[in-house]
Amino acid sequence: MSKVFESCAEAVADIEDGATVMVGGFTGRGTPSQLLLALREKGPKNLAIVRNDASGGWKNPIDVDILIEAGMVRKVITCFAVFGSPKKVSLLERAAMDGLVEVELVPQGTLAERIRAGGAGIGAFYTPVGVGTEAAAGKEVRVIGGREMILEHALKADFSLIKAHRADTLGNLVYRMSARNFNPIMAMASRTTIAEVENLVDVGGIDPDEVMTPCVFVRRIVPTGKVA
Amino acid sequence: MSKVFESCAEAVADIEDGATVMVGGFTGRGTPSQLLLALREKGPKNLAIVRNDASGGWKNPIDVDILIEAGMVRKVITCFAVFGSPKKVSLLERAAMDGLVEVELVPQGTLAERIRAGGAGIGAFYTPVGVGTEAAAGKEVRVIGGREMILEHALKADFSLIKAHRADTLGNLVYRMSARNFNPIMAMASRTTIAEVENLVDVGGIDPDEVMTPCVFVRRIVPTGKVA
Amino acid sequence: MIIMGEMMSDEIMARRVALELSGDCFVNLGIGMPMLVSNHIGTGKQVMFQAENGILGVGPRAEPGMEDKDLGNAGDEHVTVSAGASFMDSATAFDMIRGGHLDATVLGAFQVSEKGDLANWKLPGRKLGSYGGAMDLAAGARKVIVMMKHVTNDGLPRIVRECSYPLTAKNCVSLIVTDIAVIKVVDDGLELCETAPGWTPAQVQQLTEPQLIVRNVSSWPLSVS
Amino acid sequence: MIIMGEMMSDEIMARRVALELSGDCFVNLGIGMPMLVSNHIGTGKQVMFQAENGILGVGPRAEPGMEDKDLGNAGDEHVTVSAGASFMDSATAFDMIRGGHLDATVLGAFQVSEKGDLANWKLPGRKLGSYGGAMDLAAGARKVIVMMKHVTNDGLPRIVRECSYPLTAKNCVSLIVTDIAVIKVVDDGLELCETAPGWTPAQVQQLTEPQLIVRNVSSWPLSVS
Repeated sequence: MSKVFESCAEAVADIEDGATVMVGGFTGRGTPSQLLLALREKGPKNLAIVRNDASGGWKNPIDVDILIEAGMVRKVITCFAVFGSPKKVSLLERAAMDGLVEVELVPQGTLAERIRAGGAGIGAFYTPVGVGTEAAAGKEVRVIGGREMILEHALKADFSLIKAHRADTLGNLVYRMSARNFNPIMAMASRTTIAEVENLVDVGGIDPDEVMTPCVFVRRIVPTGKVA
Repeated sequence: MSKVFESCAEAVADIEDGATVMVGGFTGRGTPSQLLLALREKGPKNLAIVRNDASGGWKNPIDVDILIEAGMVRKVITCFAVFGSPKKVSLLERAAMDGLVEVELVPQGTLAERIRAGGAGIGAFYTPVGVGTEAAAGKEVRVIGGREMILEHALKADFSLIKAHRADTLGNLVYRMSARNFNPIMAMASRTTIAEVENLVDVGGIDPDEVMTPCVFVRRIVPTGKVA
Repeated sequence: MIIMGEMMSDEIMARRVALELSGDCFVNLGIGMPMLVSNHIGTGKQVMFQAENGILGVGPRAEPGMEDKDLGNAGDEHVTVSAGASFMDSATAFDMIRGGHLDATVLGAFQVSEKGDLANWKLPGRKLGSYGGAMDLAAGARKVIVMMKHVTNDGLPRIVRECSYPLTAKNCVSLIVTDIAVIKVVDDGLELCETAPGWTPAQVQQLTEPQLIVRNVSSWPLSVS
Repeated sequence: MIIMGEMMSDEIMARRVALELSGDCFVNLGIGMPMLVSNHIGTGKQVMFQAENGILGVGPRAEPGMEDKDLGNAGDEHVTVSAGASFMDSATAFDMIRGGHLDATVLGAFQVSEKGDLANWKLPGRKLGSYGGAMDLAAGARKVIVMMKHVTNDGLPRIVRECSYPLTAKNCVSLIVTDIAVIKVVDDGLELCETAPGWTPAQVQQLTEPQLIVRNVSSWPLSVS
């Protein structure tokens, strides 16, 4: 069974209403824009989105805010909900104020660690980040090694949409520069990981020491070329 | 201040009695044998050693058992305490039976995760591994996501002795094949990480995408060449 | 006991276990006897072997003279890698295991209980043992296959009502392949699925402590022996 | 207030903050104003900048036409990397931060309290804000330096007895560099260390809510302005 899909549309065809979807990338870098466009086209409702930045305030034109705008999202777990001038109200904040979208705000490192925990079979962990703030509201606090820490739980998803610079046909992935960011950990945390890739090579075309996401974590690959 | 040391002896000169020392490698691969020899020569007492395999039963001739043999070790946190034929008593087991060394046995993945947590500022975590076994003795059990998990705490150390294939003079490291193993996570978990390296290159000699241990985690480098 | 039939060799057991590894899958083979399984994967299968010391895509053992000092499996054997392999650190290797990303693991055992409890890391009465990666694999792999001799050197059953040896994990084993039988752990106990050539269900039962469920026993596939 | 003296420019504040970054160190600069600090590191210093989106060794901004689509900092600016840089995933970038491996971070702020509490992620009364990496940096970096204007656009003190804005972290700030003063968080409160050219301690106190400790105030080093 080949992992290589001809189109993004085919690759996202089974993402149904109510699915939880992680989306890699940070600002525009490493963002699977072509998969996002295909997902908007397919149009499932009531999605839960896990994504580092969801303010739509960065320079990249195609981001998760296109799903919010299309009314496909019921919940967003994110680190950036507003952006730029503090006076500016983002699409996400507007939707939250209107009661259309629920937002769970998570500190960035905690978000990364919760996703990693989900992929790594860790149920929960204690972190010092967020103690004494709104991020700790309702969470267990415990002193470990003389320091107050809060309990944070793993995050998992049904699908992860990620982007890689290079893939072989087995699904081994290599990222480039700062486009790596959340992609490797999200690849681990979902039942089905779909990677949009700029370059597809034959098996054996990636040095085993160079692989950043081993193929066991990847179910589907769509070669899209270098689309910004 | 250069991180490059001329000799292993200089690099380990401040490891004093009572220090906690992590030692990278698994079987002989990635094991910092030259640093271990230098440490035995220097001879501090009452060391606590963190090391995946401490049975001395593998093929590599120079391993942490040389420190146990020299009577320098009071505690070992490890995953392999005996090896080979179940009838065979290892040096470590003999020392433990004689009350000379305390042994804390940890499942291998839990050991890796505790070390990573130590380096990552995570205080503790819940894992399903070891539930209902001796490895769970005295530990908190909690049901998370419908599954019983036990609480495991982070491990940190004063020194990590690791081995890398390639380093630049800033301390960026690259490992080769299965010699990577515990080295990258131990590099993160100590106050002072000392790397024995086979090849030393100038700054800029390692592609930033290829770096496996960023230089912020490494304090000292000793070029030793390819000593088995 | 020798009148009962001949115990299958390790290689034959390995061949039988290999049949359980279907089409495309990711598998960790425990140190020791389970490592033999990699020699018996049929053509047309895309089985990728993981070694918990940080390899996905372990290949055959290295030919003499072709060993690479940095390339060995978790049992300290010089190996090769297959096409599409990758290396990773120990934390990531165990994320893969504990996170449920491996389809199966084949582990050796001292004892397996009728509830699928596994004991394989320590002999009773000994001060120390070695967990290795077994606790992680037993808790994390989607399917745990045990490959072991049916009885101890002293002829005592290894398949028992309750493990008397220290446990590796509770209720984790799916399938037991021994040198005389294939036994499945099912909801209501242990079901005898196959007997090795020359063995009857009754003979297998005699060397097994708990009562085996006998519904539809077939003979070990001929292609295996 | 304009009769009191002139507020220093962002670039001059950045130059003053840069003096705090000594010899060899690893530093994360927050999004916005703090990013200016990188332009003012003197020669002979080995300061390596981390960006929490996965870069250690951020260099100057990319020249126009030399931008690489895959290379940007956490503020979405096209940057370059310095020699000896490395890239990493977000989990590792935050291991570095939370694990205490960075010597310092420079963060912007809405408010800082006299106990060193920091508020910089959300405006009061707003439904949402953005944590970014600030909570992690405030909890994890060995030294937290705040760089901010001394008062709000409406002339209200940002250095307060208790933060009225939602907190980023308690008791985390070591040093505050504003456009009129340098203030250290000490055990018994806030110590005024330096005033900018044209400012007296009394004038700084007037724009500051808590009582400043005045022991040994010097003038902002001339090399800075």
